[in-house]
Amino acid sequence: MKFGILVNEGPYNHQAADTAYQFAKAALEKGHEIHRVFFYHDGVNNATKLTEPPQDDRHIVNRWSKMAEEHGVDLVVCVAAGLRRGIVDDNLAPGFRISGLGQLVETGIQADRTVTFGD
Amino acid sequence: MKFGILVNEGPYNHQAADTAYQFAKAALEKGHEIHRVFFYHDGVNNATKLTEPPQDDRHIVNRWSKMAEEHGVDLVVCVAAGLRRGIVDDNLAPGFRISGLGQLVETGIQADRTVTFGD
Amino acid sequence: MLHIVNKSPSERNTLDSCLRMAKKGSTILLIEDGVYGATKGGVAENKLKAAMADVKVYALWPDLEARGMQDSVIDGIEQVDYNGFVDLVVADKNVQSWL
Amino acid sequence: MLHIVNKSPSERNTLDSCLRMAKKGSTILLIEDGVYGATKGGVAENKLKAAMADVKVYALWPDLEARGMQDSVIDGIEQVDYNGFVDLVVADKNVQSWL
Amino acid sequence: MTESTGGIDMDEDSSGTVKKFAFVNRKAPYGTIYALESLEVVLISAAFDQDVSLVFADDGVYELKKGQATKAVGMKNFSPTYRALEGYDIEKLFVEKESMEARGLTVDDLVVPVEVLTSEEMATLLDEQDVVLSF
Amino acid sequence: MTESTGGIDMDEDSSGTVKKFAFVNRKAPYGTIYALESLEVVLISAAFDQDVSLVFADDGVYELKKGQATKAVGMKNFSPTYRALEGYDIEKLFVEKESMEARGLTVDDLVVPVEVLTSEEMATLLDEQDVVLSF
Repeated sequence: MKFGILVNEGPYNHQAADTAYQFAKAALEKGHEIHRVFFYHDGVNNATKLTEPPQDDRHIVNRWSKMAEEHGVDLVVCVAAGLRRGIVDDNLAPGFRISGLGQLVETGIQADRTVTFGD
Repeated sequence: MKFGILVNEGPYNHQAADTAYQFAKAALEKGHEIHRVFFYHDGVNNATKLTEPPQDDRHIVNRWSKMAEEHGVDLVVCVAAGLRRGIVDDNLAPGFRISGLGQLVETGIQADRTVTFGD
Repeated sequence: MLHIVNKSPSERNTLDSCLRMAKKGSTILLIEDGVYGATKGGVAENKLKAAMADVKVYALWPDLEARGMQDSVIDGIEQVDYNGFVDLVVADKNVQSWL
Repeated sequence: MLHIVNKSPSERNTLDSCLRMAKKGSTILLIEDGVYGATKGGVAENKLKAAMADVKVYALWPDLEARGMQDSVIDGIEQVDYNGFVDLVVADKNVQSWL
Repeated sequence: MTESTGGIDMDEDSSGTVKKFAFVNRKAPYGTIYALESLEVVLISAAFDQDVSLVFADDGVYELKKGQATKAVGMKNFSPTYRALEGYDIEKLFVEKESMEARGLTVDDLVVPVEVLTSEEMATLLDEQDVVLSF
Repeated sequence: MTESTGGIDMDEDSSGTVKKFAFVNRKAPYGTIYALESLEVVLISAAFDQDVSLVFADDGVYELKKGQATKAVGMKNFSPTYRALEGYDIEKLFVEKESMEARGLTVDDLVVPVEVLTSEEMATLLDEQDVVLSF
């Protein structure tokens, strides 16, 4: 099955970013496809390459980047939400791309299920 | 009177960043002193210079920078919370500085009142 | 003590907790989505009216106006702007935000 | 339909709203702070038990375990892990997160 | 709503598909940005010719309250945009009766005409959707 | 709690002042970071020799629940840190009785010894503080 995932909160502050990742990981391991992960609202903060969590903690940004690299998952940051919050090409982590909100609607159309994670 | 202000949420997503600014502005206009504005949790996201809100909207980051410039207000971003969220020297807006959590406790001691804005 | 409540009483338990742990004689300021608690017909109307025997309640009018609730404020709740907010913080010896 | 609730019933109104607008025969999955709703002695115990006549309730055990609530789950609530979460999304024709 | 929303991309074979989309609004305006950014998605969705419904429940009903004036808080008043939705052919706006009444509001308090549904009718509406996005 | 907290700065004349600080915890752990980052401030405050109290009310009581095991969610279990507070001379931990009971919990369910206060006693405690920081 083809999943779309919407992430509405930033890393560390809300568990939404963690749950979305664990869900996506489980879906891939079960052989499903992730059509796209779309980052909206504070969710765009998942995409900053400047993040340096404590060494004994998970690295939420790098986890997404690795998932993009290993599974070709399309990680899309909303351009408008990103501009409001200072997520732009300059600080974008590998594997993420910036695009418009149309990409979210398009995922809703293309994916068999679109699951939202937020606050 | 000397105020300390704690800001716990990022710009645009929660009104806390707006209310904190309006409170600080009113306090200064009434002749009070702001000992420090401390940015914690997602509040550190108030300090990114990469923010570009829509032209017809307020620029929350620049407002803080201007307040620091015009009134010498000390804007301190928590280093640990900032590292978790990708707010570091590279993307720090003018007027902000990065320091430790001790600066928050110290403000609590020094200020006559410490007011928290958050979610 | 000044208690600041910024959450809608129909979304969260914040106002309830504040009312439960506010000492008699303290002051409550409703701001942001908390101002819905100050409105007639809202879910908190009766409990706030009852509490007003023991505490003094204010609401931030810029937030009431933003939400179009300026004409629905419960009688006896005083409205302040940001200057009044600052004055309330000065007036009490300490302040707590119910986050 | 699969309804996902991620908020504590003692903090927010989310579970109440979900129960009010969930069609008979639907499935509810409690995740994150929402798992407190699945616990004995919690504020939602009675209303959830009542709702279980009409809806099937699941809870994510990684979240129960993180919070130390794994031994307090209400009888009849089934526990799933992230794989089970994926299966639940697949099983129903649509899904809604009650944010 | 003047901001850039990026290129609208209708690639793959999405142009022919029509799905039922519901945007569920349960948060008050201004306290958080969800109401505003939800509206931005709704406006974009109009370009995709989908079957779009907007649902207002819980504090989301407050988004539609008449008389919003944001000058003093220094924020942008986005409530007029709800009136512009009709021009985008987005005409299905549903308000949950129980939520509206619990807040002491009636349809006369709202900036746009809406259809009022009971919780039970709302349950049926939501159950019929293909995609439900919550804000 | 191994992370960098930056230099502790006791400049100006703060070294002689002792204020009553209360850290009020009202949120559940893991769903949001507030509980963890609150604890980080508490640890730092120990260096300033202030009169520190920790208050747990509403879902904040859940922060102290025994048996937390975070391997499956992939997060760090910070509940053992509450047991380390005593080593920092932070010994005043207060739990609101009404909040604890509403959640079906007793002091035996908690990782550390606490003093249980009624809402009314908590009101008095809070009222006596100089600085109240809420998380």
